[in-house]
Amino acid sequence: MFLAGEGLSPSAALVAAGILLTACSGLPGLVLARRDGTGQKIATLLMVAGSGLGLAGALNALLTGASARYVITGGFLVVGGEWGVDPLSAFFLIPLFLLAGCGALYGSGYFPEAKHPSAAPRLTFFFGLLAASVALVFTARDALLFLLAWEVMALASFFALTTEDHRKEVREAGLLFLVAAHMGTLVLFAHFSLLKAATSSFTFPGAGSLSGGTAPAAAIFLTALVGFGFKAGIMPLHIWLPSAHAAAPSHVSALMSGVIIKSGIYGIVRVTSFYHTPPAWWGMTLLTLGIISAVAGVLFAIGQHDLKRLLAYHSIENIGIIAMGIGVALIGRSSGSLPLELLGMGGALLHLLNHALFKGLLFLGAGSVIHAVGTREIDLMGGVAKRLPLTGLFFLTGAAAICGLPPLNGFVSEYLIYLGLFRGVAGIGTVVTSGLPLMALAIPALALVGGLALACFVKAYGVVFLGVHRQESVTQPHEAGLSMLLPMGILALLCVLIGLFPQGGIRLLEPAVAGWFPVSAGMATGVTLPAPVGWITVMGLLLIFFTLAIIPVALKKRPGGIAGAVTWDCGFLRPTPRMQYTASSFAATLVDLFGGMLRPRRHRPKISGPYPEPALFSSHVPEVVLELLYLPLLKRGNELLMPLRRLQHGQIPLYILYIFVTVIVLLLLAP
Amino acid sequence: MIYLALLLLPLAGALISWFTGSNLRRPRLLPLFGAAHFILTLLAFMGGPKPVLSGWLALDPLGMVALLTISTLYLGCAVYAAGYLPSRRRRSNRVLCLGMLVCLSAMSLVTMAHHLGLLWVAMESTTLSMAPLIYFNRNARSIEATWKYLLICSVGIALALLGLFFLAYATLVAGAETTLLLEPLIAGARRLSPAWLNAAFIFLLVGFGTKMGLAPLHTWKPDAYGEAPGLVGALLSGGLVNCALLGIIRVYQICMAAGDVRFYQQTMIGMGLLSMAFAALFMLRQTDFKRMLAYSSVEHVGLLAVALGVGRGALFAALFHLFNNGLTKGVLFLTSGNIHRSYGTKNAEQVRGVLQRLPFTGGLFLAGFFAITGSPPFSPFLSEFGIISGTFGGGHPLVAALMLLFLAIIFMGMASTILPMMMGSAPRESGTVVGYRDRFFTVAPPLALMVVILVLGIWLPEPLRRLLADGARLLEVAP
Amino acid sequence: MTDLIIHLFLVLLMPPLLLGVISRTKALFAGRSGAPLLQPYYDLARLFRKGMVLSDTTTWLFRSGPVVTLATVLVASLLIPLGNHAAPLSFDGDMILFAYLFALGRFATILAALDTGSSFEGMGAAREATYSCLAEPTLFFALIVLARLSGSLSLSGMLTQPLGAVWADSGASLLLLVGALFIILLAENCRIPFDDPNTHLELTMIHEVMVLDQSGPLLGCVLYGAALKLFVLSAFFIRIVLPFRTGDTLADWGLFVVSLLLLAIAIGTVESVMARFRLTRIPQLLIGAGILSSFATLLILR
Amino acid sequence: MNSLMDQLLVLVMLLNFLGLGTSRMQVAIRTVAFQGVILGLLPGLAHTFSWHLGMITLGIILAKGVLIPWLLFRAMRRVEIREAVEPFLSYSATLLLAAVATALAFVFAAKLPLAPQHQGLLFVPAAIATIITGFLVLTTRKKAITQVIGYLILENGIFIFGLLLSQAMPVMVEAGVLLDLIVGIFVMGIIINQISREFSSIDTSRLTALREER
Repeated sequence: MFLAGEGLSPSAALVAAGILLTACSGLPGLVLARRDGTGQKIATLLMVAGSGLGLAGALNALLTGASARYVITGGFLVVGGEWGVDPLSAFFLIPLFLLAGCGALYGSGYFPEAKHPSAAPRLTFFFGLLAASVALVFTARDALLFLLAWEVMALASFFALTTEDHRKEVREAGLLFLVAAHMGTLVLFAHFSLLKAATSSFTFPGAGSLSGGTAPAAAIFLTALVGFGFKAGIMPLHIWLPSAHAAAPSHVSALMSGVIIKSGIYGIVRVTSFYHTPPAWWGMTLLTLGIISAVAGVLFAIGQHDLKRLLAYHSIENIGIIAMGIGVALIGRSSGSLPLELLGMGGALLHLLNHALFKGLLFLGAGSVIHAVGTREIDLMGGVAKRLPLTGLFFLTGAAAICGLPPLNGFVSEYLIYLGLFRGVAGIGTVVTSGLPLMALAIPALALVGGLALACFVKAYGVVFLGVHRQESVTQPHEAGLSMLLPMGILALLCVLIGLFPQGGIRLLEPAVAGWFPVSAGMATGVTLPAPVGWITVMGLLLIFFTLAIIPVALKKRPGGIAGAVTWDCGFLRPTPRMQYTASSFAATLVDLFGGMLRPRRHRPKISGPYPEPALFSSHVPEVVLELLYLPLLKRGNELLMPLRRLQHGQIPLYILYIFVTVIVLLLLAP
Repeated sequence: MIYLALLLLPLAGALISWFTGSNLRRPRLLPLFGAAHFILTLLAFMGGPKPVLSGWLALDPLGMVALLTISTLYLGCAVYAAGYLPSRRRRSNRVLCLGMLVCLSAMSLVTMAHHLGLLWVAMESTTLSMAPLIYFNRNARSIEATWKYLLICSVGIALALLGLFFLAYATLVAGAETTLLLEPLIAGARRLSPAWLNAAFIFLLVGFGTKMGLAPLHTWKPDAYGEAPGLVGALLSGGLVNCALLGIIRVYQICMAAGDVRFYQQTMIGMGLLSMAFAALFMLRQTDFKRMLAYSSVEHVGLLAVALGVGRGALFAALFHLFNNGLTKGVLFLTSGNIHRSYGTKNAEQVRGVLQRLPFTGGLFLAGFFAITGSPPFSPFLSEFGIISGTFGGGHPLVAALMLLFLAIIFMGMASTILPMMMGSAPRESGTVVGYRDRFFTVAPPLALMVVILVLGIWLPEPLRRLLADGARLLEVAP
Repeated sequence: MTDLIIHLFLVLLMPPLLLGVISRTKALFAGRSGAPLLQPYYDLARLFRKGMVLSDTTTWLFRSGPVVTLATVLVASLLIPLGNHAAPLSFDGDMILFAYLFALGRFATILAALDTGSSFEGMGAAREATYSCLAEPTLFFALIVLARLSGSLSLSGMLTQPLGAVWADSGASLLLLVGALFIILLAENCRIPFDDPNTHLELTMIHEVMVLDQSGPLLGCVLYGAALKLFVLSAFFIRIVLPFRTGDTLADWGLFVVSLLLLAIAIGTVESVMARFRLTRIPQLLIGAGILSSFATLLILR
Repeated sequence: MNSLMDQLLVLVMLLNFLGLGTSRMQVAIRTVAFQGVILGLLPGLAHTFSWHLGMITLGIILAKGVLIPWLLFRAMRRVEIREAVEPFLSYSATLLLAAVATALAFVFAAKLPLAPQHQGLLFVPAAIATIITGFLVLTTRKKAITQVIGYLILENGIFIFGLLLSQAMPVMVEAGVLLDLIVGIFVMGIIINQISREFSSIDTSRLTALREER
């Protein structure tokens, strides 16, 4: 295996070093003694170092805007491979290495080897392998290397997520994950085969080198949509996502939600970049799927009361928002509207980065809470912010950011997508020929999603962190250690920084967006997003200024002073913590309103007699698509096919008859 | 010279083992002769020997691929047997050792026979020498399995003989000198009577297909694979299957040279798809993990048949897959033997926590599962993907889509059987079951095979690539 | 410059007056003489002088709720054009920020409510979160219509365009929009028939029940913020309904003030003649508004 | 010469009916053995004498006429079970089928593109009829030994066709085929033995422990 061409460019070399270091980070831990945690320390160090190198490489590639491709020969994957770093890859590498480094650091505190001597080395190893394989996915330049990395990623995630396989739900989640991942891979087999048939090479074609209007192109796009959609978690292919995110250790969930599902988005972005004239229905399909995923994702999230499942459904929502952005960009490309392309793709990519930041932050925060409280059930928590003040603050930052609230990063990316949609609908500087009503629908849909996300996160934050603890716990919840707080702090800081000063993020974004454009379009020198992001800084600072200005007015010492008292109980006698509004009751109205889709299940106790026994009422929202669509379908199919299995009945004479009949049939068919 | 060595060395080993008295020492002969055979095979691979006996024996690239697969797999099985048989020392292994060595000789003969009559004789010998191996466990189920295997395969092979006669008759009708030598047949294929050639193709396909396990001729397969010891299953699925496939390939070579090839190609594709569909049908909700592996074998035989039918574009991958499938099946069957011994059951629902109780076996079985279902970084990925992309590229998108559908169903079936076996906590062992654990001899062979397919999954050495490419060229439609 | 000063002047001082006008209107309908028009100013002044009572359960979030809410509305007030006059700050896409600022305010208010751990305040928070997200799409449909009609991406551009001509052109669409927006205006500002700012039964309240535990200057912030929000949204609404311009700057300002007061009287009238809806009816009405506005959008997209 | 061969082939076909119609296994074994002897004689009639031919004739007669029947009788004796097992299809029905198949074989053979020197000979119809008879026995009978007999009839049918091209089959291969056949019957005999020991019966319709559930 040899790299052809001259030496590696600096960014490629850095990224390659990062991949190697992260891939090997868990190896020492597999052989070293387990009790003292040396292996994990080495692994964490290697991961942080590797991530740092990779991050440096990616930033370098983005700032210089240079791209490089290398051919690997000498019997590698039979026909050789191509590998390279271009701005588009580099942009995806940023959240990856960021979360990999933070996640590894967090993992050393969250899942210490000293406490889990047998499971931790395995987890550490696969976490490193996972990070490296995702990096390889982003940098592979031919189908075989890509699929190799893609499937190693799936296998590594499977092993990482089944770390605690003594629990039944973890095993089931693992199985579901693996099956869904493999379904996706099989569709990708078709995808890359078709692509090869179109280009007669496994190497990825250059941006804009194919024409989109043909039937093979449609097949390639659709297979990409399904194959990558499985990984991205686009509805209705998201079935594996909630349980997998809930079952995995928290830093793995963070990486999964932050980066791995983005590899599906990467695939879609990369594949669509090949085509210079996609038909309009491509963009409309993506936009539609995006709307469905976003709205349905957030609705399902509202119904959850398992903290991590709730976050998982929000990943589906955000993937939907990203898909909407890509849809806008594609519509822009097919109607020849540059601003739409720029704003759509820019918004999608920035939202992808942002989502990685705040969702990573939220999962890590959720991990700390679960670590401290010992349950994932929201309705049993409460008042956690008093015990874990810093975790609470970080989680709050993430929660506000994911709702798209200014002045945080989530707002910036949604703003770009909104701007693209508005420009398209209003016809400003652009003429969109088709998909106008769809785009007009997308705007209020996005607004609805924002409102629902807000409802969901005030519920989650309020019930978990505020109020009073709802159950007597054996152990006092305690604040997480430094190794867990530091990663959260970094992510929270980045959320604020990008929110207040989006220019920095946009500076990194623009080369990546340019990479999506056909080479012939002359975008190699870079693009400028038609969005006044400077104003966002101004408005953010203004908001902070006003807040700071009001504080002294509202809170200055006054003659009356500040008195403490119990919460106003409306004249109720002896209120108890159990009487607080729970997450389920908070969401009840919305869940009922959308009950046709969410299909909530209520477990009502039977109440009888004048003095009924204490009873428990509970409700939950199932994974509707899986439980009410796929599983019944599978069951039905299985029932239909079952009788055919009697063909294997054990009677030899009939088996010989099969042979005879086969001969006769073939003889009759012969020309 | 090397031909005779390859044939006679195992036979000599068979004789020696027959006259070795000790039940404990006898299995040690197996790795010895396996290794010798492997070394000879490597020598042959590097030497590229010329045909002998006026063309009756020759190792062309196709035969070489099969021989290489068989010899590598056999070495693994032999080492495994040396570790496995002593654990069952109360049962005489004399017949088993004899059968294994005779079978090795017969399989080698299949790979190098270029006279189709000789090929047939060798093929029937492999069938017969395998029978006592399947029967090793001596219980009602293994007797049933052996009987089905023997009768169905014998009938199949008899039909293949008829096919051979048809082939010879095709030359007779064409007015040429009747012969069953491969090279003259290929050279004169265009002049062969099409009707008789069609008939010959059908009977040979059904005949050897029965032995290979193409649906609906596969009926004996789950029974035999399920009841035979793991290492016999490995030899059946990696050795005999490849022999039978080679038999079909030989006929196919002639057919491809005959001009109008549509019927042959379509038949292969049809039978292949049918096999994959059957495998998918029976792998859903399969609770017996060894039978599941048998159906997986049916599936891969189907995959190979489709690849042959598709032709150019999928042929390289097909030959590569022949090799990969053989070795991967070896890993799966050998480790499944370990699981069977440790848990005392083949019912997957009673097997839990293999990774915990038998970490190496479990890991290898899991890796084998991933490999056989076409996951990178294992070499079957390259070959399966190659076949599928070749099918798409060869203008059969519908066929390829169906294949993907079957592969998807099969994955679902396999995963939902295998993953619960692997994960979780192992049940407490009852008093009757001996604490069977991973040992060097029962783990090293599958591990070695696994390493081979892992390395090939990333890096294909040039000589091997050339061999496969040369072989693929032999199977292309004559211009 | 004078426009800026007048803008700031109106934004800072006028909001409580609207509340005064509304309650005076209601009093008149009820046949009472009612509180003086400036009563809300007196209330605010008193609240800002008072001390505070804080629940022991609360954290800093409780105190920051009213502060942040007020700050967001203040920022939003800089983005809204008053009458015919462009806003002090305006840029492409400022309407998105405008909408999301209110969302931020809501976020802070709801969290402050949940911080108390009271089941009543939780109830109010849940209702607020539920109803406001249903109101969101209508506002954006309205923004689409305005953006498409004006060809502008900022609030100032949308609202200072010659809307009179637009009425002539796409009157049907605007009429639907006005209906929908009036519903939203009432819902967002917690007026009857959606919510009753003067009720005293905790179980039926939405907004007021969330601030039960607020007191002193913080309650002052809440009340002032609410009034300002009413002012800002009314300014948005009234500009569409009465898009008159005189050509003279000062006259335009006067026109704006008068029309705003007229709107306050209209709100007061509605509150006097209608009863409060049952809670379960509210989502239906909000969704109805959404459907109206979507028709409006459809009409102009033809 | 040709008429003698044809008469012998007719005899072979008649023997098919005997093998198919009898319920006694001794008769069936003897029928197959007799068929084998006739097959051994046929090459001698078709060609002028040579050592090659003599060896083949001798080999076939020894193998098919002596050794295999002996193996089968040995297996029978060891089993020593005289039970009546109803076939899947009644004897009369199978006989009828065989008659139809034989008739069809003649029709079919007339349409085949045979080499000129083979046209009009009974070899091909006899081969087809015998093969089909073999299949009929295999697919309708339940006893293990009868199934072996069916296999042998099938094999005989194939052999008849093989007589058309004895030049193509070198002695080595011919011998190999016979050897494989003998070993095969030998192994089958052993297995039949085990079946009767394990199941106290050689009724193979009881061998259905191995199948898919449901």
